[in-house]
Amino acid sequence: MNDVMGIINLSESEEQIKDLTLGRSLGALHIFGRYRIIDFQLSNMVNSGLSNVAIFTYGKSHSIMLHVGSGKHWGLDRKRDGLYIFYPEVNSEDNIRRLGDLENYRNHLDYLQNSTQKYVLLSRSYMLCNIDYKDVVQHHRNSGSDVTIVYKTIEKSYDRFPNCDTLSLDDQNRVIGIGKNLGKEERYNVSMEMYVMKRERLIKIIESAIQRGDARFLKEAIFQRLPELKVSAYRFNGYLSCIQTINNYFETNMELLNTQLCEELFNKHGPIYTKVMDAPSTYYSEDSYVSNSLVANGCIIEGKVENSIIHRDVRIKKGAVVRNSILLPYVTVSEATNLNYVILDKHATITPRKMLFGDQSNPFVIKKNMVL
Amino acid sequence: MNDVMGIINLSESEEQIKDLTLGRSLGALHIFGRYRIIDFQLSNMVNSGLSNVAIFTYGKSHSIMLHVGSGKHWGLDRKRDGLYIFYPEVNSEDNIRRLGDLENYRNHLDYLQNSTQKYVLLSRSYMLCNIDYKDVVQHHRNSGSDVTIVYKTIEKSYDRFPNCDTLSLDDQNRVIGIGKNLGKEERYNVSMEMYVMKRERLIKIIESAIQRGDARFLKEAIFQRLPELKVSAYRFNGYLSCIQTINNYFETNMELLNTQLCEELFNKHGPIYTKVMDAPSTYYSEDSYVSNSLVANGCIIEGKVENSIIHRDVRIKKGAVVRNSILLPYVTVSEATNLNYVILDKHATITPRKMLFGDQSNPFVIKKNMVL
Amino acid sequence: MKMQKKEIVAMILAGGQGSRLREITDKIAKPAVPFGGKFRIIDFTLSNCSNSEIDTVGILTQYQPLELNSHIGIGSSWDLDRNFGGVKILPPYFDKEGGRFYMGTANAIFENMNFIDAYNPNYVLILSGDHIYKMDYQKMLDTHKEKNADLTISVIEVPWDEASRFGLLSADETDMIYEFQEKPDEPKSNLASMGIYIFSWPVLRACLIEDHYSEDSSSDFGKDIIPKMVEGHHKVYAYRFSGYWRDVGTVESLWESNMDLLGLDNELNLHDKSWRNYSVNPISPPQYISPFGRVEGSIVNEGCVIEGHVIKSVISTDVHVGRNSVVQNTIVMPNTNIEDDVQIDYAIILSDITVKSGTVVKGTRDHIAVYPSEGGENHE
Amino acid sequence: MKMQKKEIVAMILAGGQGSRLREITDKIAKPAVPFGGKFRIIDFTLSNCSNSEIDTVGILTQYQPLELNSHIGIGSSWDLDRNFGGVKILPPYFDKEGGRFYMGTANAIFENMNFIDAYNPNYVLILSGDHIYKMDYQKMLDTHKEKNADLTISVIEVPWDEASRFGLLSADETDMIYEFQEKPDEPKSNLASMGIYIFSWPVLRACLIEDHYSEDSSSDFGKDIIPKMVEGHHKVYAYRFSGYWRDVGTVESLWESNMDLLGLDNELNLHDKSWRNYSVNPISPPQYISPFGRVEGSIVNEGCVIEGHVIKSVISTDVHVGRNSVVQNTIVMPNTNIEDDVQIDYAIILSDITVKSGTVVKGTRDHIAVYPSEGGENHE
Repeated sequence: MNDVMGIINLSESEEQIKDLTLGRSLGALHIFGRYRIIDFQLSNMVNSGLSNVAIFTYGKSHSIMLHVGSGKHWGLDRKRDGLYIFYPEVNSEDNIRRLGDLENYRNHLDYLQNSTQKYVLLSRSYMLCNIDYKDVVQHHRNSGSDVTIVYKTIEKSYDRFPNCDTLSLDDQNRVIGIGKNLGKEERYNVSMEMYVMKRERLIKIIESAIQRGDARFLKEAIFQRLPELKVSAYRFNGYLSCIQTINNYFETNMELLNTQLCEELFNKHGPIYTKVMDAPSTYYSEDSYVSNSLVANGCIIEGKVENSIIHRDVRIKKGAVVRNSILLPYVTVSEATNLNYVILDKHATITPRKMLFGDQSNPFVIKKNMVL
Repeated sequence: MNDVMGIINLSESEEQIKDLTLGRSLGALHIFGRYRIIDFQLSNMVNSGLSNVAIFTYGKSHSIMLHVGSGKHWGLDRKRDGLYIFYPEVNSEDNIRRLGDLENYRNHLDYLQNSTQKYVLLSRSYMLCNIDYKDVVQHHRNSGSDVTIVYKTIEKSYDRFPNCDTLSLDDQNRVIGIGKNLGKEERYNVSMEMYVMKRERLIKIIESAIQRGDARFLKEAIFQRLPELKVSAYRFNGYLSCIQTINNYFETNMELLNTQLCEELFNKHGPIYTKVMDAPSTYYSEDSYVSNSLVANGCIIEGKVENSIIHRDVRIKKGAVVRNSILLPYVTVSEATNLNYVILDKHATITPRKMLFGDQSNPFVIKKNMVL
Repeated sequence: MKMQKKEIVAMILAGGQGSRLREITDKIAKPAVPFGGKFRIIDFTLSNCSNSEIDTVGILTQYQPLELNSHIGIGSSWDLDRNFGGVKILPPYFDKEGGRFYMGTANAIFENMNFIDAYNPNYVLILSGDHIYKMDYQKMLDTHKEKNADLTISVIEVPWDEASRFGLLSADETDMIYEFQEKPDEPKSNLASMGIYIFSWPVLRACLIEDHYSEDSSSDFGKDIIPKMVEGHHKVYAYRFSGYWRDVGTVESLWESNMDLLGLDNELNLHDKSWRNYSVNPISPPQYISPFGRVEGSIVNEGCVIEGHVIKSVISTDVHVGRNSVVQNTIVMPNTNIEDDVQIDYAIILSDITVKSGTVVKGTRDHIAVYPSEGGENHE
Repeated sequence: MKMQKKEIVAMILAGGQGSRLREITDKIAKPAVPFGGKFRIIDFTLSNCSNSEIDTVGILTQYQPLELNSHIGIGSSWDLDRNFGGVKILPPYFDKEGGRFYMGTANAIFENMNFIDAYNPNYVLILSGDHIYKMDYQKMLDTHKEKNADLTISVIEVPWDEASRFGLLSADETDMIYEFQEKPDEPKSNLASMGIYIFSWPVLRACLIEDHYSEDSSSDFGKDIIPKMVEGHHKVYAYRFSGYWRDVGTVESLWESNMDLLGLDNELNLHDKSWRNYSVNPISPPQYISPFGRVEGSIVNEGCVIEGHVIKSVISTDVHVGRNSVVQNTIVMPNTNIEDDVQIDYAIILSDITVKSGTVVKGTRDHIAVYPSEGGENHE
């Protein structure tokens, strides 16, 4: 796989999850107790043998840089290739929305030109899965296609992939149309927004789109060239979740309380790496009661925790009750509080004797650093 | 010195050197055959024992990031502290000129607040010297001042520090006024734009300037508070050059052909570290003639070179004559060319039989990637 | 090119066989024994070095210790992956006559003089690899410099009735040491040496060479070098330390020291973010407590799945506790699978094993069971 | 936590004493001998590994080689500073009876089976630490896999009249090897083994164990393991290499191989940016050629100051050549100061010395002078 380079494109729509992406990009959002969303794509790429990986950021990139750093934790701190983080020349989100992500690719075209790999694998951070890209690339090579798009066939559950791209396929698994999921179909093929093509092809698509000015987003440019290209589809059958809304973020976390899914997502084609934080083991006091929960290291738990995801360095004091909730790092929950269906962002503090009840279909989000 | 943190502020005026800073920030400009300008400040800080160093960038920051990376080559890839690179939220140079650098400090105030060091050392990249900050900080501690500014007393030679800040001192070496060098004085104290103060003091200055809105640049804010503060001056007596104009860049390079200055700048208080590039030794053919020149590794020299600075991986072919010139990395000079007082930027190529003559007081700059 | 140097180099004596740790040290060196859920014993000393900004550390071992080697790696877990300096494991020196073992603690340093000289240090810090404590060695070095000492020994007050188990120091009001007794029957002091020494390197270097050529020496710091320096005209000072400090040389002391972590206000306070205790971080998901699981007064590390009942215990990385199993007053070492219906009390369960369903392991407070043990007397 | 593994592990045999290199290897191990201005001999093999994306490398040495140790450091110069994998120096193994030397090349691998097993590899690549060449081992591995071989040996065609100095292989049209002759008087083939082997690890592992318990074996790859595999029913294939390849075992071959670099079209082409030869980069300013200096047909490295006349020579890092000195047909090793008025021809000047003003060192093409030499016969 040393002839494949990877690109993680972070120009993701954050409209429906923006309460959790105020000071960070979506890729840097905490998930499952000890990870960030981008860890999954980085690990998938590294586990598939890629050693040249670029992250194209769009605003709030400091959060990504602090987390990913030199790529050391993913084994990407290399002399040749390794990890690259690219910033748009103009770093404000608004401008990106106006200019599209093509501008960022154009500004860093020399990186694509100077890379030595034959193929490029494009992906997003928010399509969460444990995938073996070796198999995807092999499929691409065998198919003789210009572009391969990874998809998953979904039955019902519109809510889990709202507004995602959908693929229409012919009986040869060739892509004949790309649409949007509006929830009108019982069964549809959701695009996982992972594209494999030759590096030269990608450069041509970017150059021609900029030349003609017919697209602002790379995805748009690819879709417009659908008639000219042979585009085939690769079917993925594993666990997939798209973290694009608060509800999906919440449901996905809760789903992982299923140990089988846990095993698949954290191990199937290789382990998920993350930045290590050197927190000590978690302490459960004699008065604590914890059930059906994922708990990260560094916590001190004296209260009651049920069906919850507890991130690193959280403190839950005596008499507190936390149910069906997600607590991000450094959260403090004081004595005699009662939380249900709540998402507490980093460093939030709940003072004693508070009751916060959200709803399963609409969890209550407490923003970063808030003291309530 | 583990109670001192360092900040390198790259909001430097590039107006008079802009032909060499088109795709890079001034700190990333190549100098002396194998260095970049920022190497000197980074090495000074590391050699003085600082282990928490931040670089505040302003546009074209990719060049800095590619060069500095995780800070590994300066021993700054640490778990605690280490190297931080900060980008302004809006990354265009124009906006910086309008908004000033205070905005960038404000956006990253939490970094200053969360650092644990008692003192902060502010500096620029373009004030080139080999300085022992241990002595500066000791002087600051002993003086009981709020702020210490490093200066050098200059006799004549206005041209070498045009428009630089100048300090008026009383007989106790206390700063009583700060002005601009307009070349009207025979002898003046040029500010090296290195400031030492308590971290808390810096945070207060930033906060109050933003609160009052009375300054756009940090330097401005400090100067405005001169009456309220005890500001003393530390006199530096070593070699100093300010790389703010093409002419100064040229003269400074040429000055280093003096081996004594070379020894001082590269070794006096510790070695100058840079990113290593793994170029092999330079080959001098039997027909080559090289005299009074600094040559980096990776070159193949078959022509004649006099009084010149040759950077890494340069190729000078048979019959080429290069005099009084600076060749940046990957430059190719073809057969039977004749160059005098020329600066060739990275990847420039001179085709056979060209003659390019600049003037000592106005060297001819050939831009990056140009083929002439 | 100027010669680079380091102000101080730390040398960790980690060669003890640890035979009083019974089966625990059968396959791993004592410094590599798991501790406190996510650490190994040597992590405390290495983290102290890292947090004290001492970045050049030699670890002196007797064997080529595979597990210790792979634990240390290139030292990046402790921020000790440096090109000049960093952490290095130093097995006994080979010369043209073949290898040889270190004779005593001082001999181990003598044999590695080249390693130390390569950094041209002013000071050498001698440490032991099997103590559990947090200490800022820079402060000790500051005292050493202030007093212009030749040797500074870190000391701790111990109860008088335990004093005779230690090397004891008598110091005057300036903390200058005038007498040293190695495990005396009748203690004259209750200031115990913690086995932490800062020497000025030129002084130690000279003493080591002298010791090497003296015939009746056992080349040990406690028995030879230090008493000689105290008796001679060297400036030897005490540096008083107070706080948590334990030697975990026996199964029972290892067990107790682990149990000391089970409390909110334990003296070691591993949750202190300004003094992180570093170790190799596992690549494992968070711990999962199932609907059947129950954890009380215990610490649990990443990668664990708890479906049984855990009481007053220390559960290391990647341990599984099955349904209806009860684990109490016990240390479970990493990557061990405790199946359903297992009963464990007052025990240390070794790493990488499966405890079969139905197993009962019972120790007592005074005799902690080690499982599996060679004799097999502890389980039915 | 899943067991991590590596597809291939490289083992570099770097234990040779190098006595034919005379005084050059008095103080440094052969793999650490400077080469080509900025390299050391072992850099070529390590760079080959790094450029072939083989990131797990063991270096087998006989002594605890200080200079090699400090050259390798944590391996970051070759991008081999990895937490899982990376480069590791493996001195002979210590067990409870003390240390022992490796018996033969195969025994050295046998003794380090634990190291290899820890990575659970499919293949093991055996290399020599004292050859100068550039080679993509991945291509050799591809061939090994395609042919489903047990052992693949890299071979190079040598002139028939030199063939008897090598281990020679006879192969059929499919490159299957049917005969192996170790340095025969009457060569039947001119395909010489380059001492580069890829073994399928389970096969080699079995062979090593068998060899260990056979009494009449000298435990050497060339003498025992390979002939036995060729004779037995193992699939042994040749992999044909063409290009620059030199064994630098003698002073003269070391000298010649250095001189091979002095030309624009030398086969080794170190200026190739797609295959960088890595080494530790010195922290030194660029080279300076003074107005009195003159350099012809030579290579010069960073940190040098040339005030004299350098002709057809290789000048390593941080060398000073004084005024009126003439250095020709010579290798000057790092950090050496050649004062004014020195005459040197056909010589190798060792590192870290001063060549006093007025010194004359003269060798010949057939007998390269080494300075300083113990006999002192080479200089006046």
